[in-house]
Amino acid sequence: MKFGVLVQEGPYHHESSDSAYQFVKAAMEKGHEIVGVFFYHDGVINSTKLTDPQQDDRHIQKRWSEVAENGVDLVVCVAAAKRRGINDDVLAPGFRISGLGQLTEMAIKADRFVTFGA
Amino acid sequence: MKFGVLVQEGPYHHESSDSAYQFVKAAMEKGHEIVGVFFYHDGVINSTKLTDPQQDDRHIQKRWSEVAENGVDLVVCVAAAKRRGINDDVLAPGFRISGLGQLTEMAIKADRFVTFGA
Amino acid sequence: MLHLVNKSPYYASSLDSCTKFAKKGAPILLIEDGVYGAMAGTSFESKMADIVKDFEVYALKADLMVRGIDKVAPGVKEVDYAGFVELVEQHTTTTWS
Amino acid sequence: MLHLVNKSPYYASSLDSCTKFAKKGAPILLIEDGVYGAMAGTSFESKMADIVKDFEVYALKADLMVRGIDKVAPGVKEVDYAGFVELVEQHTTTTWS
Amino acid sequence: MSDLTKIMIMMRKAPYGTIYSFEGLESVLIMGAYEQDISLIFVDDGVYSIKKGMDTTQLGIKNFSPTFRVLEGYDIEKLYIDRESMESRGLTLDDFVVEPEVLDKEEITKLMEEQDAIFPF
Amino acid sequence: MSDLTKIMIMMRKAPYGTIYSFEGLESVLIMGAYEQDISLIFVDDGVYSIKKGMDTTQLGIKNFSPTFRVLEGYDIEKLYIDRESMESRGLTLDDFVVEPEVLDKEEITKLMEEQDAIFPF
Repeated sequence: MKFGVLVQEGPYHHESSDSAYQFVKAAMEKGHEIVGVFFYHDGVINSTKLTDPQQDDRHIQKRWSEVAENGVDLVVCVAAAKRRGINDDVLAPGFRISGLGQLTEMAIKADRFVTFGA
Repeated sequence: MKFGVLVQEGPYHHESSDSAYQFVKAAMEKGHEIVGVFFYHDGVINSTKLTDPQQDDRHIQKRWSEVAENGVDLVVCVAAAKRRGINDDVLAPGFRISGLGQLTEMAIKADRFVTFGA
Repeated sequence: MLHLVNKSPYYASSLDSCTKFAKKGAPILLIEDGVYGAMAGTSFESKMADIVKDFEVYALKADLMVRGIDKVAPGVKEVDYAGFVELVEQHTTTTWS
Repeated sequence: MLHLVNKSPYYASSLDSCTKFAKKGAPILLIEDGVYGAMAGTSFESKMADIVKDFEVYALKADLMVRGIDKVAPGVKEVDYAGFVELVEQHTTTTWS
Repeated sequence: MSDLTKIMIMMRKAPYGTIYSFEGLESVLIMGAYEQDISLIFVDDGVYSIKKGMDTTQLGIKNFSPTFRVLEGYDIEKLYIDRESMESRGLTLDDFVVEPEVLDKEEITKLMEEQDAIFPF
Repeated sequence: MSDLTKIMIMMRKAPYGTIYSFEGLESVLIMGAYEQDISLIFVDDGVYSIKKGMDTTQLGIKNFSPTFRVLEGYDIEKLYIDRESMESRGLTLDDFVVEPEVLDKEEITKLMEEQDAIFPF
């Protein structure tokens, strides 16, 4: 099936981006297609390449960039991003900044949409 | 009196940085000394100069930078900042990144400490 | 001690925790979404009526205004940011979120 | 429809809202801090006993483990992420946070 | 027309305290342009989002009440509100900047079950 | 010694769902070095922070239980827990990685009133 995913919270601060990542990984392992992951609200903070967590913790941004390498579209809401100081200068590999229309298009394409947050 | 302030939430996402700003402004107008504002957890996101809100909304980062121009120490927790992609490259004027010892020192210096968040 | 509460009582248990631990007679200042607990004419008003018997309850005027709340429940006092500062002058402070 | 709940029932009213609007018999999956509602031997267990009568309640195994919860209340089923995906295959999904 | 995607935006969070409802509103305005079957429902503290009389000048925060008022022009004509959430908060239809249809919880359950996707804000 | 600053860290939030208690713990470890009068109390969902048996390997999240265990070595010897928060969640002292002193709410009220500053996490 085709799954869409919405991430509403920032990394480390809130578990929802971990949950979304684990869900996406499990869905892909079962052969589902991820039509996209949309990062909204504080979720946009997942996309900064300046993220520098402790050595003994997971690297949430890199996890997402690896998901993108497997062909998943990672879309960061431009309006939410601008308010929070995220722009192309700090955007990590695999993410792209775009408008809310992308969320609508994902919802139209997907058979299922799962929201993580808020 | 000497006041210390703790901000635990990100700008726009949560009202607590607005509340902290209004409180600091009102306290200074009454002649109190602000020994420092400590930005912790998602509060560190207040400090990025890449913040670019809508034209018809307030500019939270610039508000804080103006507070700093009036002699207030704005301290961003380094551990919380690194996890969230905040470093000296994106730090707005008036903020400085430092350790949690600064929070303790503010607590020792201040007659009152007020927490905004979580 | 002054107690700040910033969550809606319909959503979170923050105000319950506050009233559990606050000293009888202590000031409680409702800010941000906490001011929804101060609105008049709601299902929460009877609970607020009990709270104002045990505590001095304040609601931050700016937060009432931004939410379009023009009438507060009996016994709740409105304060502006200057009044907020005065409460902090008089008391050490903690926050329930 | 599958309902995700990610907040502790001691803190937020999310699970109450979920059970108010979910169709009787619908699956509810507790994730993140939502799994505290599934823990055995708590003051919430009697409320969970009522919820499992009306709904199929699941708790996400990984979130139980990370919190050190080794026993869930009667009637609550544990699922792993593969089971989470299967529930989503079977149902459209919404989240109560 | 039965192949339109049915999308429900469910506003559950109070405005201003957190930004979910305001940013959620931005998404609704965009979705309106896609000619799908979009509905917007207010439940729990989300009912406060459409309260009349918001005065944001003192805090200098953007007032998003006017944006809700333009929803009807954006092809979002299905506006609903949960009766119990509204009444328990002491609100009536006169208190709102828009006029949603008041639904009982059973009607909301039915409406939710018909959706292809629900976005909670 | 009466001019020591009395600082209380109050952990109220559940761990992992949000980071408050973990980052709060980082601040406690630093405060211990300043030789002030520091106390750490667990109330509400904060009592879950010191639960035994956390296994974070599957999620790959840093496990902060071991950090709580070292608190005693950091000059933070005043550990307290709210009896009602603990008992209502079905927990006993055997469930925790540290051994806090169990207080009734009246004792907590009194302790709070003695503080110069309280940081809630």
